[in-house]
Amino acid sequence: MTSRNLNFKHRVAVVGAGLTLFRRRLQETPQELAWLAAKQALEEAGLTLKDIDCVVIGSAPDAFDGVHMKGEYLAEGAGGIGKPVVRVFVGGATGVFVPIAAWWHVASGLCKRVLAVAEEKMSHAAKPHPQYVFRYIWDPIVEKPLNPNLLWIFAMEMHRYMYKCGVKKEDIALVSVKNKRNACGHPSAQLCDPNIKVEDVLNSEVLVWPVQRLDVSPVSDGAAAVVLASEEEARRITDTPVWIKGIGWTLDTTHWTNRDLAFPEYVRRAAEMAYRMAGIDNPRKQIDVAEPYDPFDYKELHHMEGLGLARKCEAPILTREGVTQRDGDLPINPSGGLLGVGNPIAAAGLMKVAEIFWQIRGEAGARQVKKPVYTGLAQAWGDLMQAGTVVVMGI
Amino acid sequence: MTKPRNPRGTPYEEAAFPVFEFPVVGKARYEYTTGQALGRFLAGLREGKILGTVCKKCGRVFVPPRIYCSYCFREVDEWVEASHEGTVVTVVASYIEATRARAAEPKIVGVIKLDVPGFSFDDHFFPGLLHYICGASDEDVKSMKLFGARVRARFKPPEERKGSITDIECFEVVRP
Amino acid sequence: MGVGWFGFQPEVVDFSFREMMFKAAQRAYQDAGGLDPRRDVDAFVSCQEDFWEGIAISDEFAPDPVGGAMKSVYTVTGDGLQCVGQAYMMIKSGLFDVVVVESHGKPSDVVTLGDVMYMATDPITIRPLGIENVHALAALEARAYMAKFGVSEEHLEAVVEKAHEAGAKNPRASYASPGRDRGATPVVADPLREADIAKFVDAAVVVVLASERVAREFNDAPVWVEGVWWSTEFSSLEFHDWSFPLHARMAAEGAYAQAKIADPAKEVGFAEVDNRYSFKELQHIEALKLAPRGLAKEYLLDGVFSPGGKLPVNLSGGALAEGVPFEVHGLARLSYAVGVMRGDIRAQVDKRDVAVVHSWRGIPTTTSVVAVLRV
Amino acid sequence: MRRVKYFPEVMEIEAYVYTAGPVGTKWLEGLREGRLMAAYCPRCNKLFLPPKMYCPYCFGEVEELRPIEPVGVVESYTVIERDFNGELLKEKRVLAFIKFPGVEGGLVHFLKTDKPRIGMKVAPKWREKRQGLVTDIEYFVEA
Repeated sequence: MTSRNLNFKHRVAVVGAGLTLFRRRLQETPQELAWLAAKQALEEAGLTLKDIDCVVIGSAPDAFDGVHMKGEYLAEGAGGIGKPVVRVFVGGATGVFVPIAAWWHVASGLCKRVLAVAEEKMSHAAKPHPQYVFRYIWDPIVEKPLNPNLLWIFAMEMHRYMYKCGVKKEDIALVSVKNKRNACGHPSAQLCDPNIKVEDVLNSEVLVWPVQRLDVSPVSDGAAAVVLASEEEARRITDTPVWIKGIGWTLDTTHWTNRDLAFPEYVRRAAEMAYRMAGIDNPRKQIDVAEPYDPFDYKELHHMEGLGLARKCEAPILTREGVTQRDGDLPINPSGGLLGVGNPIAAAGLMKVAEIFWQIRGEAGARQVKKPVYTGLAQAWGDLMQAGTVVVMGI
Repeated sequence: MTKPRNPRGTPYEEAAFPVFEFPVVGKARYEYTTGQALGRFLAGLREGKILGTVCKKCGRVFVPPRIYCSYCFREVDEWVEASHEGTVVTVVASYIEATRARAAEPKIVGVIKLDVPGFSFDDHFFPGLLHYICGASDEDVKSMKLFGARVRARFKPPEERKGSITDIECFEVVRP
Repeated sequence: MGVGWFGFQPEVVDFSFREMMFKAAQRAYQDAGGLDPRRDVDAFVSCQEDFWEGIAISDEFAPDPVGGAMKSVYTVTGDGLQCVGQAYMMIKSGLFDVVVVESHGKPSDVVTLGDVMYMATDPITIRPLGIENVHALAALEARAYMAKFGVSEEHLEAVVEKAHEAGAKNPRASYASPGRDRGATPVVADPLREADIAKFVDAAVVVVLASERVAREFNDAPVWVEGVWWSTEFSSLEFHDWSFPLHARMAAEGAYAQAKIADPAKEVGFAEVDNRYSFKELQHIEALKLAPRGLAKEYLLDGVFSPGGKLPVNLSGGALAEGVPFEVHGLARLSYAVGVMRGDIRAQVDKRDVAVVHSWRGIPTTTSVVAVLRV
Repeated sequence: MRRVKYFPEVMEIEAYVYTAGPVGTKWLEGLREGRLMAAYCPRCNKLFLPPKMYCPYCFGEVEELRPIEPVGVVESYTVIERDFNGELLKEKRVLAFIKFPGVEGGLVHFLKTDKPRIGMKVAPKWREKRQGLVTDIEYFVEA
């Protein structure tokens, strides 16, 4: 897309964000969770629903909430009452895709103020276990008859990565430890543990080797929301808008058994698209803080490499050296990520966007990273290890 | 000032109040049309063959097969029979079932890069299947000994095959 | 810029949904002037729903059949026309020049379609009732509309008759049976009889949209999307207007405003609207301001909306004749309109330069999309 | 070699367990006690059904439920004769949308009557054993 016109009609800013608690089970209906997050985002932006032109919803499989056409069902709680509403979907990568779709709602000039909401209520799929729902993400003809557990594919990717890069489980566990400790500063967090140690991760229940229980993010209910606005509107709403500088996403082939899993090429392509738009040529230097998707601890490392924040096989070394801590040179997942805050799928991705928003505004409180933040990045990942979504934000 | 300020939600452990339980057994049943490519692939399995398709433009071989080349966006040119042998590219040991219950015994599963006579493949794109690996233990997974191991498809006896990926019982290790 | 379709048969036996997508995409790229999706397309949008597919996270299967592997592909869980709306915005943003919209539906693969549709209702207030037939919710709307505006079964008969007559000339209208006697079909949920309810059909449609600059490079006779807008009224049926589809009205107002159409009844040459229930055609005609509220029934009997009439509606026969291919429906309406506008389809219509197309997502949704096309 | 044309699958779990949220739960508890209530939004000064913790008209928070007169008016109805697959039902069923005076929204529920009509006044027939579901009202009957 080198020939593209990068002088967009409208710059787009984030002007407010909101979250619910992330918990294993929440009593609120999916509509009400969406409302809680949307309401908080509107309040933070100093707006009411009347000010909103368009609504973008993100939610992962309908099979969790147990409602077919979940976007239609959620619309009301997300503020989609007599408004244009669209629900976008790229599996686990949906959370970060929501602001991407919201971006063109504004950049096209068709909407001025957009409410972007992501929700997931996994606890509805209670019997036998929410994890069972993931059985239906496999190819129904050539894979599902083998009765797979979702963790298989991730374990396969993790193991391939360990094999190709010579990474030890101890090094990967450091990510889980960091994120679960970071989460203690997050008011929404489901799994804060200030005292967790590498041994705890290594001694936790083995699920699908090499994945153990503390390598994985939990099952969660929750919602997140952000408000986006055109430049003119953003300046009217706030003195400190945070600009969306770059968007990018890529889907690799469906056929994951046909490709190498050691490196997330789809994340690299997505990042390249976003970097080109944002004018970033050296992400390691130009990105001050990042929230790569961490449903598994190895995924944070994997994605850092895909995003060009580390060279291939280098992320574990940076982690061991403390570079990715909140006070490090490249803070990664200061929110606590999915491993710490929780993983209501789409909502978790949008939580990362909210985190970057608050980090850039200096509003992350106990979670604020030590170095000054001008530019940040949020990324999510999904489908059959094939989707990468990236948003670059800055002042 | 830490954002988010007072995020809300009402956590609960056990539902002690009115809830609606909606059984979904049998409510979402499907009969997938297998189509040209997988229809023939499944029929091949029934006959003890692993079939794939070839795009002559880029030289890729697709197992599982499709009628189009994912990379050149054109119809594939021909069918090809893959060897029953292949190489393990990644492998894991599953201690849980799909339901999240503990499994009685660990299951070894992996991705097998298949040999196709007359073609050679690198690590980036190859005909490959997800399947069980037999003749190996979870220790062989943990030691990474199985990476690169040679395996061969063990088919069920012809009368038990029904045109399903499970017509192959597993891929058996022939040379670690 | 290009349109391709495949299927429109009650049951496509020989091809999987992925193969149908591929076939439709091939035709669309050909139609667009020999487009190479691997080189010329910036992004792909697929409109589908998980429970229609029987696959959770069904967007996994979107990229390969349309040439989108390792490119920017995503899914909208909505009607195909909503994808057109997204593509329109993407192109307007300046970041994308060529966006491909895809939708496929294979209702014949779903064994328990009624149960699946019922799963879209509210789990607290409606689901526990165990309503035997989800079409009953449409019947509630039908009666509310008919009682309020004095619409009688005679009008529904006229809609059904017109759909089958028109559909007889549409080769992909598998269900068209001219002379079908609505009164002879059984009552399902009164006032709806079997003939008032569209059947389902397997289909895939792919549409290529491009910026003006690129469209002119590939194609000398593109059809322009002048406006496209969508709207959701309420999620809860209890709050929505049972007698009139306000969502369609809001969507139409948005689309007309973009297309600078002040008097649709005068400016629009013909329309393709959702008629998955016969009464819906009348409602949607009124919502789209092609007739004043409550008067569509009279215009209908006067032949205004018939082929060759002053403002033909559903020259294709609509969903009653073609069937409902899930989320493909809006693209089915669009592709037919494009065919008529380009002259590929010979239809009895005088004014082919401006068309309006509409889709609704069916029970129990309150979402409509409207697009205005011009040549 | 004959192609395999179909592959059967079910997409199912054992059961979904839905919760009704803080306001909805109170409402269902009311039903269990044989009481019909509506949510009250203090900003709009509106009662509405079904209840939610947000007001669908002003998007503000809703905490209060108020009892309403359990006499509704049929706004629309249908007599269901066949199921989704076209099979005749053993017994025709009347489904209605019922509004309550002074309350926005309403309820979709069954009616027990041979002569349904729009504008008909109806009242709930409560079940003996109630568990906190909309089906604690077995159906509505002419009031």
